[in-house]
Amino acid sequence: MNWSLVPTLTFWAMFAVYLLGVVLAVLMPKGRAITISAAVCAALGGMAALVTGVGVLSGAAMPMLRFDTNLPFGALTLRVDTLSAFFLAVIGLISLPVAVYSIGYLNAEHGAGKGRLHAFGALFNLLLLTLTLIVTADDAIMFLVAWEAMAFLSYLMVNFDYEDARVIRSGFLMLAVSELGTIGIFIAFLLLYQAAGSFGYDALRAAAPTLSLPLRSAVFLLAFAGFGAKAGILPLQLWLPEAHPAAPSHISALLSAVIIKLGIYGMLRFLLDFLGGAATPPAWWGLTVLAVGAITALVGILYSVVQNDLKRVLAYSSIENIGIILAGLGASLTFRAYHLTALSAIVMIAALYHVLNHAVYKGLLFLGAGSVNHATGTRELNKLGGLIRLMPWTTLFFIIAALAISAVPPFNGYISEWMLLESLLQSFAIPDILSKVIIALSGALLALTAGIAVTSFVRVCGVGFLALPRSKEAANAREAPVSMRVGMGFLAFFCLALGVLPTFVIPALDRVTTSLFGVSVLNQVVPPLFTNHPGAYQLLVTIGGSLFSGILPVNGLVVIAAPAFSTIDSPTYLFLAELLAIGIVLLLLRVIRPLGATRRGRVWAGGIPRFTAAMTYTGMAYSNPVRLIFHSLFRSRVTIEASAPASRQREGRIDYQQQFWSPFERGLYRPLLSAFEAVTRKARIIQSGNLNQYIAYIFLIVLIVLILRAI
Amino acid sequence: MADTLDKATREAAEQLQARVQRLLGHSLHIRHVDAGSCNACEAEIKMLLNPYYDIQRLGIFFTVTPRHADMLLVTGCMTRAMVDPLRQTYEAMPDPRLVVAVGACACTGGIFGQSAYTLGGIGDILPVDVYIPGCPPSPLTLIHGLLLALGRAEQRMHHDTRQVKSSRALPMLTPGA
Amino acid sequence: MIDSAALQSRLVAACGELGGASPRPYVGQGVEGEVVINVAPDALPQVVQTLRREFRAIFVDLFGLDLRPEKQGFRLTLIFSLDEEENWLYVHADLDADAPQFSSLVEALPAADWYERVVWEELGVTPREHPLLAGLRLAPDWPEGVYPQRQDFRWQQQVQGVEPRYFELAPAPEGIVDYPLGPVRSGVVESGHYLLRTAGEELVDMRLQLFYKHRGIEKRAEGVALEHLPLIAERISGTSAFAHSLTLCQALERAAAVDVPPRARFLRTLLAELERLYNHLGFQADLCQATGLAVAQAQFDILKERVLRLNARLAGHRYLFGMNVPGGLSRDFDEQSLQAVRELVTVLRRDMETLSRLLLASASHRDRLEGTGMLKPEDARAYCAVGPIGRASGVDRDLRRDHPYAAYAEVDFAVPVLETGDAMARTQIRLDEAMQSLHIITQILGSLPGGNVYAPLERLPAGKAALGWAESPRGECLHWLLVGEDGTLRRYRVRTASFANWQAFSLAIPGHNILTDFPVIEQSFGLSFAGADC
Amino acid sequence: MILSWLRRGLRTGVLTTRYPAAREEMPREFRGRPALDAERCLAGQGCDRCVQACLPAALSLATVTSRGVQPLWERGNMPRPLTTISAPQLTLDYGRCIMCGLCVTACPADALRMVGDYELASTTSNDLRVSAVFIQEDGASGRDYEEKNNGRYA
Repeated sequence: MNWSLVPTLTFWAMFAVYLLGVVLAVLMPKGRAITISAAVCAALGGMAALVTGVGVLSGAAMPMLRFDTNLPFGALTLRVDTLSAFFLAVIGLISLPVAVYSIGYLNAEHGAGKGRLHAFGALFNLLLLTLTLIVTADDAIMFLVAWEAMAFLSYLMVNFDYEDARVIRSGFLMLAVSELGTIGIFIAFLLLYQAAGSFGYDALRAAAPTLSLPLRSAVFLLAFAGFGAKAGILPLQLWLPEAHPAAPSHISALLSAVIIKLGIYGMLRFLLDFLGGAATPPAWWGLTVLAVGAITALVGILYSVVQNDLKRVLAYSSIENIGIILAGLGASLTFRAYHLTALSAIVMIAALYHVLNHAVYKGLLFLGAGSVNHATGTRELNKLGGLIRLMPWTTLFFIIAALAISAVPPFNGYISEWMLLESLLQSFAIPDILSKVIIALSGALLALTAGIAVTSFVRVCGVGFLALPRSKEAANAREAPVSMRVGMGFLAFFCLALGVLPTFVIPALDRVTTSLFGVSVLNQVVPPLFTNHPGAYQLLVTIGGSLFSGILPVNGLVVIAAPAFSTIDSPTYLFLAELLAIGIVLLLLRVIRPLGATRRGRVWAGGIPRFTAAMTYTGMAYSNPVRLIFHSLFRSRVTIEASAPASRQREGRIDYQQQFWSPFERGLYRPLLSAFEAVTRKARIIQSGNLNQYIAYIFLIVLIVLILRAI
Repeated sequence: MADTLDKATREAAEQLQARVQRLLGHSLHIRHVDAGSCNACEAEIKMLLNPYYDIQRLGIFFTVTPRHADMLLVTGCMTRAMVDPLRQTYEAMPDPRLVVAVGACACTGGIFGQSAYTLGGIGDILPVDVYIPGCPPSPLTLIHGLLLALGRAEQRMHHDTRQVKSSRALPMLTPGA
Repeated sequence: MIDSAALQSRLVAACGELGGASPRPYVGQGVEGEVVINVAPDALPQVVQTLRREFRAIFVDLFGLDLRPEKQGFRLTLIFSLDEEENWLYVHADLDADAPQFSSLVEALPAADWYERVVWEELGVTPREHPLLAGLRLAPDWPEGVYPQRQDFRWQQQVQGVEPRYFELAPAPEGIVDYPLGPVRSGVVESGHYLLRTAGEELVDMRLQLFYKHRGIEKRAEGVALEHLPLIAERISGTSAFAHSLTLCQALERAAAVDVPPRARFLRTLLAELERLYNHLGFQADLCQATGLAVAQAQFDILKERVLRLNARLAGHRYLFGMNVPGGLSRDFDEQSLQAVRELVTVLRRDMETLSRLLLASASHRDRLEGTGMLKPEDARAYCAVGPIGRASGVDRDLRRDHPYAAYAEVDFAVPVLETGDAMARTQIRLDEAMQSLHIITQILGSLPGGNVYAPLERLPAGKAALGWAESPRGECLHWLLVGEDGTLRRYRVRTASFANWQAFSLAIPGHNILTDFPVIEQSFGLSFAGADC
Repeated sequence: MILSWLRRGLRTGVLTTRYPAAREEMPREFRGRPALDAERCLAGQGCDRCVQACLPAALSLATVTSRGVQPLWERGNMPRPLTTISAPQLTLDYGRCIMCGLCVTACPADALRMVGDYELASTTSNDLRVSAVFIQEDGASGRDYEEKNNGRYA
């Protein structure tokens, strides 16, 4: 059997399974059967997507599909190139556990009617199908059709709980922003098409360098903004924190882990593939992306840390991570503008790695949040607490994901953020001072972001899972069913695996960047065990840098984050060292323990009779210092209302409220909206409903046209 | 038999005492609890930290949490409401732990004694290792008491029953008067 | 002084239609010249309003008396200070023996809150319409229905504990954390519990749970021989011992109408100011500790220790216990001792000036104090804040000036008053007061009369009552006593400065303070738990 | 500003006591503890003024009775098995004492005086009690001594 053809087979199988899932979901008679069959098909499809993606990334033949049509825009083509393969693998990796998770989740969640389950099962498979189509489309028409289908389907999925007016509003907002973005993407495609004369990617790629710089810049801006709307860049992130909490949790996971990443895919396709070819992009493109990314990251995490809804925390944190990825993309573009191709490729590897990592841990976090919501009926951090005793597995998985997103080794977030920050430090290689400063500033912002991210997730874990339950619902929580735990465990495993074995992942990413940049940097990032320069790395080689050298299918286990003046790390060895350290501590504890008798006592709280849950730190209290420090940025409003002094002395009734505006809501959208409303109100004068007046308009216009002609 | 057992117990107690003093003798951390004092004892204990007495030169420190404390320094006549907090504080301390009663109130209840409001000293609540009398004990008395608890000072007060022979008649003594 | 008989008739006229009347002969006849009116229990709120509005009477105390042995039921006594007339006004309300109750004053007079709860809890007298009748001073395991302030309750009586009842607060809004502090809390401090409600850093509100140290001093004193009373009074609050024993002795001396020898009056003034000095120096030291100014703390502590050592030399006791006896002082000072005082005053004047200058120039210290723990003047007035805390919030009262006692009428001193009401103001007031104390001591030393320091008291007849007062370092303290049979005490009522000020304390917390301000606020009030709990 | 404070602190010099390495004397007037001179005490003659003057009942007067055994204080004499011997015993409990000095004032015989001791701590409460038993040499009459501590704390 020819292994090289496996991806092609699985690629076909994937479509088949998804379509089967749609059919089964519609035909199955019982609620449970609907859910299970849809989930199984989705999971199989996910597996197929994963195999296809990984297969292509490890050098198999690129599957292709071509549907010849009689329509004016020519054939519809699908093609899995390395970039597509990477995103296909991400889709597979996330949709597989999400599908498994949905078995337990949909069963427990909502006593939803059968009709809704039919629809949901079918839509779920269809949505996954469109996702794979988006990343594998090889022409603009195919892409746009799939893109629109995805937007509409995800709108329907978010509206699973359509009884809730807020959900409808959130879904609608998501659709509206998405459509706005589509307009930008559409125009960008049209501008390229004008030059290429065909919608095929090959033609577009070939035509892009022939465009004038202003036109190319227009394409860049349109694509950046259009895809940015989907990715959630500032200030187009408005829909994201609304839609994520509204959707069922596994759909939130899919939204955050995959769908917003498609915005990143689109940008990569345009900025690196189409526009990145022959002509070097001007530096300001990269700097713009970098700056927007850094600011998006900071604002995202700042808003994340003050949210009290668990899923909103995660949603804003997704905005932050998109910002980090964009900063990587921006840095890559900038380095490229200065012909530092290798550096550019390395940053891109880091950014792609972050796409993968964020998909894994954020997917896991949303699934964990779903478990919590499902067990307690609330997502309010201030009402949770004490779940570690009641839901040990969910807590474990959630904490793993939280450690990963906080970039704590040995989990996966660490490796990509470290590489990214290291490569930003390489800005000294750029000759232009302004670019240097912007990159350095962005690096500083990202470092601050990383710090606040730790705060945010320490807060979520500490307040949500530790301490004492702060409500009856939380006190009665029960552990999630097996299928949900399996889904979360799968992702938790990858949080660890991707963090411990980066040298197995980087070669695959290097294939993506090789095809985009034309150079492979694998040997720089994952050096073949220093054998090339034993002198320089003598010490490392001696202390075990060359361990496993002959056995592994990859160069080695050591990563060098950036070409020059960079730190060197081996997460693999680090993990082993961590295990060893924990082992030693455990051993010491066993030795020391018998020396002194252990006495268990009450919680020490100053001698009060009872230590209650009200005395444990809440989410709001934990993040309030951040709010106070960044007060000028939040411009939040706090009202403290206490009853009259005399009665306050005794009864203790107080009211305390914090009000936040989502970023840009007050400064940009509210004024825009009111201006728009004002204009439309004025415009209503024109529309009087009087027929004579309309005739008069027509007459007037004809007159104007005639006058224009005459001139 | 009873005598030998007593001796054994006594020896064990002395050994324990010696061990505690060896463990804590050079650096001692104190948690103070006010069990109903008039604030004069606290004022004097606080004065131990001023440059005149500077108790830290002797390796003695005050700590905030009983979890870090080796010694519980109790003042006050043991009011009803403080019984539970005091017990909790003692329970929160790791072994070995010393208890020192400061002032007449903590030793016996002082002028408040045993009443509807007070229990008359902390002796019924906790095992007291050292009594420091006084109302309030002066800082030097306190230093002496703390060092005595650590085995770094000599005890000067000893129980004594003097017999006084009186050859005079008892003119004032009239039964039933 | 205004003619008290005329004042009395004016008062009776003003309160006449509200149920005010001249008192009939009553148990616990006070001292000649004091003004008394009798009021129907339900007319109390209106009378109090009238008194406060038209006579500028300042509420200082409210307590109950069990007169059932005399078949007079219970009697509620309110004491007001008439500062302009330099007199005291007693408002009596006679209550039924079986179902004692009166109209709560809380709406008209917020400060009456705790006082009414004490009367309710310990005497079994119900203030109707009181918004929250919950126990205040008695221990949580105290059985309901056992009223210790009634005559039939004995001090050493066994009171079997019941299941403890802890006061439940209304739950805080979502997200607010109840931060418990105490009763066993930071450092060497007295026992008391604060429940801080924070939104994280911001202090939203604060609840107090005091009275962990309630020792039943008032009950302890009942049946005790009068000459022993100073021992009890000194132990109300050890750091204001002299002020309390002075208050008590002055009450007894007024009851006995004894003139204390001038030398004793002057020396009492001297000792009272020494007590104020060491307290105010200790206050600055504690405040410096709260703001982290270690050297300044040590410097103020050195000065405090020097005053304490002087006390030990003068009185044989570092906190001046055992100095006051009814009728004068227990010992006289020789010229050598007075010389020591003189020398220390010189040193203190020099050092305190330097330290104050340095302290007020320390930005890190000032920043923590300015605008922190604001007690607004209107709150201070509503809750009848007294002493340096009141004076820092614009309450211009000082018993030394408004109701002179000992030798204060014969010395010249200023009463510093500020309106800002923040921690800085409270610090400033105490710095100024300490300087005034030195000023007073210098005058005393310069004009100390000779002669005896003790004038024996005659045995007081049963039923004699008197009020004593003194401005302790923490503010005005009042003792009211009723003499019983055989030269013992029948009823002792203690109103300490801290009891009056604690109610105002929790008003200084909400607003613009953060969690780390709390130690500073607490120190800047410098309240005594022992005094309030007694 | 910090420097000014530092300068101030350094200029203050060393004030710290040498205690416990060296003894420190309290002022002459300091009321460290009351000391009982049993030889002068008139408790044997029925005096109880100090007990009356003591509010916390640190001073107490009790009767010790020895019935049928040889009393401690008559060691060496022949046992007188069937007699009852009683004697007043004055106990001073420093654990109760508030060092107020009222007993000193009350004592008619100067048997009590305040001394400036300050090393008062003890490891047992018993060590804080000193007492004196007043026996009569011709005390064979064995009259019961009236308990005179007035019932406080009894």
